[in-house]
Amino acid sequence: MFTKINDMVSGFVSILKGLAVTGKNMFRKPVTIQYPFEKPAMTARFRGLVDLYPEKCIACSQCVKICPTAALALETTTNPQTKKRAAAVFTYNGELCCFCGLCQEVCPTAAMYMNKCYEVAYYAHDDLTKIDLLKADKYAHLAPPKVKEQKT
Amino acid sequence: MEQTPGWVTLGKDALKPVVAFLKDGPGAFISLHCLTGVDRKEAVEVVYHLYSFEHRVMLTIKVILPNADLTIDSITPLWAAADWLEREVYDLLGVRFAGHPDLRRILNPDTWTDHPLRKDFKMAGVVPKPVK
Amino acid sequence: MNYPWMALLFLVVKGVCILAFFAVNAMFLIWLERKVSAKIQNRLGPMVTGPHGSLQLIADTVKLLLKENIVPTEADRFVWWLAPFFVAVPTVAAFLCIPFSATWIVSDLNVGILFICSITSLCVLGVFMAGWGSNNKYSLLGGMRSAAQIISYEVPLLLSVLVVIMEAGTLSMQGIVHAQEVGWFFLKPNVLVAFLIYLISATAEVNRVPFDIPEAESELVSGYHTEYSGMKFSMFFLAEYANLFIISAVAATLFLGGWLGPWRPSAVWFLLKVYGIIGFLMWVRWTLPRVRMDQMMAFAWKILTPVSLINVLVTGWLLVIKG
Amino acid sequence: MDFEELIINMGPQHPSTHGVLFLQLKLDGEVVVDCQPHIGYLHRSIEKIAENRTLVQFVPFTDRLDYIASMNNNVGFCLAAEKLLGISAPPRAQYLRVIVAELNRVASHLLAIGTFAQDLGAYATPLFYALRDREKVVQIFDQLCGQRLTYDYVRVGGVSGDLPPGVDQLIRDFIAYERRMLAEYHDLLTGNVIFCARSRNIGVLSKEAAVNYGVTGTNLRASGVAWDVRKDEPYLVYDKFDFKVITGQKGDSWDRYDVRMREIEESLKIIEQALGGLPEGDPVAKVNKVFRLTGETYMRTENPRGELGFYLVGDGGPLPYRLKIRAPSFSNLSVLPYLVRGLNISDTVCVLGSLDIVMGEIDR
Repeated sequence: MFTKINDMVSGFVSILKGLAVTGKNMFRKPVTIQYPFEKPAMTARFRGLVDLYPEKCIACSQCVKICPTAALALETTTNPQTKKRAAAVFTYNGELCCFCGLCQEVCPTAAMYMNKCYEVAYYAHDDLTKIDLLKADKYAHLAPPKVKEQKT
Repeated sequence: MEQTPGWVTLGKDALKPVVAFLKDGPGAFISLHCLTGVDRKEAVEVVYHLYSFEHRVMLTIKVILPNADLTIDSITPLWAAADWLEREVYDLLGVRFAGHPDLRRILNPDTWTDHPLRKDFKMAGVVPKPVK
Repeated sequence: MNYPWMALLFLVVKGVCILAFFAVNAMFLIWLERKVSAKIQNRLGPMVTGPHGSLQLIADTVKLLLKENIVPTEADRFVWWLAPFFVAVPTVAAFLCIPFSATWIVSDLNVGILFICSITSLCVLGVFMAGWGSNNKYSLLGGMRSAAQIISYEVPLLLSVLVVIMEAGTLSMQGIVHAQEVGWFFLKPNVLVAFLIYLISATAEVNRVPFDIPEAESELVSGYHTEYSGMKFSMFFLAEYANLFIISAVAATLFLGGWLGPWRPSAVWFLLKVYGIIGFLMWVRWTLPRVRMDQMMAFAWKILTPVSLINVLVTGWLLVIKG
Repeated sequence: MDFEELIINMGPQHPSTHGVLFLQLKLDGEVVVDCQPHIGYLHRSIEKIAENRTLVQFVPFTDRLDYIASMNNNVGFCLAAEKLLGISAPPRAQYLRVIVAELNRVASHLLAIGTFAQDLGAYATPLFYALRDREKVVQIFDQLCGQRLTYDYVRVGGVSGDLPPGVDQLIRDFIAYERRMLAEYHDLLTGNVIFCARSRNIGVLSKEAAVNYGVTGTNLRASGVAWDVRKDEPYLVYDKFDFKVITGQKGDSWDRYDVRMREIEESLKIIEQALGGLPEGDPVAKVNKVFRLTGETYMRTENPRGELGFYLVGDGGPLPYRLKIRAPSFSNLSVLPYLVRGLNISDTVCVLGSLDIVMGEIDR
């Protein structure tokens, strides 16, 4: 480890240098936050859980096709008068979802989007695997996160 | 610099002497960059990517093995890098490398019996439908 | 008045005080270490239980006490059960001779420093028993490393203490403090060298970074106490921090004038010095990487031991000159 | 007396095996006689998954290969796909890809340095500093693409979103900040006597052995081979930037650490130049395009861990017929038994840390 006297001296100095670095850092502001009491703001593009504006959805099932993990399942009905398709059952499997954001990009009417929820916890397994996207209050029990203001 | 557009197909007996020449000869293909296999249903292609630092050339060599006889000479004596890569090809595609010092499965458990990258491998679980 | 009765009562009270101090001090040090490490690493550290997490130690203690005591099936039961006591009991015993102030000392033995040095060396027995008894390969390696380490660092440690004993002319802890009334020992250059050697070898003695080889988390998982849980683990843990206090207290007494200070109460001075040294050791711990086993042994035998031998020689020569 | 070798099972759960690596060490005392790595604990058969996904759908899976450097994987896969399809991304997208790839390289190298120091027993402090600095990169990525680990930012034919306003300033701030911080790392680790004693001359990998074992990336350069795909076979717009190829002298653990440290500086330089020369235009690619894959291609890119190669074979349909991922860590790990024979346990951990492997990529 030490072979010469000047090695010893330079070694000692290098240790002091290291101590100076950690000593300096002792007086810096902590970079962590007290998480469950203080929550970071989510960025504008943050991809949380998949969410849907049911009224905008035209049931084109593009999102279902592009989903890499088959997390979305859609059953459609056609209105006999107007010949318009509409979503009858639209379920989202939060367990399979890989949060890639392809579904929101592919949606032609911006009906599908990803909300800012990141604290995803459910009591029952089925609640997470079969989220009904057509229901308005599907994420009501999850705390609404803060969103960072986008600088312009 | 453009990499080589095509590839060379070799017979399985010719492979070992040819790559040995490529490695030690004037080509100086000293790096075995990649070794893999492709299941072509009736045959398995074993693909070698050799690289020459001196000439800045990537050479692709293919050896086509019919399903009936999936054995080929191991090139582990030439490149230590081939050791794990050949084990992987054996594990995933079932190609046997004659002369490999330790031909065991590498990614799958030793008790596994199938070769998952074969096209006839039956997959269980969720497979999303491909786009039409 | 029945004097023998009173003496016994005093002894019990003192014992209880020492035990209480043993536990409270260890808990405080654990909290301090967590806070110091958090500060150094730009973190917050424990914050939830009590103001700035000051009650965290109580929560931790309760948790450790309530944890299941898991005994490995293949363990050498007798040795395994005994090991934590072999580590903890000598540590408590070493508190007997530590002078907190001119009057606050359980027993001012006339061989005080010798007593402390010898009884803390017993800990290695417990560590090795733990390593052996766990019947775990990591523990065994940890135990063996610990034995080798402590035995080799004992030599420079005692040689550096010897310098102070020569200067003070006494083995009694209070005697050493009184000898420093004319000037703290570390102001003398030869004792300063001894002080540095003492700090280094004492750090090795209590298995702290950069000499935490027996525990070596990244190599040996946890070393000798890998298999321990609950109360038994907490005994190792308490002993570790109590040992840290003892080496700092000895350093403060031998080199920094013990409880001597410009004004009273003297126990405050003593504790200030001790916690100062502890703080420095913590700072070092969270800065330096760990040395390797063979490097550490080479450092002990090739550098520290010869230097401290020469130091003893020089000290003797200086004392002879002074007459 | 009867002597026996001690077999120790290091992993799959062990503090310093970087994930779920299982090393079977045969010890004589503390000296490693033989080391047998067992991998595959994280095997998800990503190559098989690729055969059932379109190119766009597969990009999120590349995030899960080398999860420390997802951006680089994204870039590598998209370049392979573009090469096969014969298309190229708009210039602005190319610059953005360089910026994100280099930012992620900085983040990855920081983490490598931090974990290496942690393996050497520097209790968490360098690791926390590395994480603190990496966090800044992660926050930039969070603003850029909305995720912190699995970005899915780069798309075949472009990227998923343009630089949001304010982010270019964040990146510039980060460059200035990181340059200040690098000096601290040097003080804390590079010259530290214990750090040097632990890592110098440990696990020396000669040039010849490195090439023979297929070792690439920083580990190859540390052995003295001046080979960097960014420089020697430039992809994207790397030929427009001025940067050095860093090499080491001996190929020991310390050299591998040092090459990473100096590469961070080079990466910062590249980011600075790329930000300065960012061209105008729309870099965003449509995701719902269907590509027909024909022929085959092999594309390699310089990842933080080495050369990541994608061998992509098409059969005329939208799905790849075969995708082979040439993972750099896979080859880098295969050299471990050769390196650690004759060293002791502490050095094994040191060598493993200096090789900087990620199990997600090895097991795929």
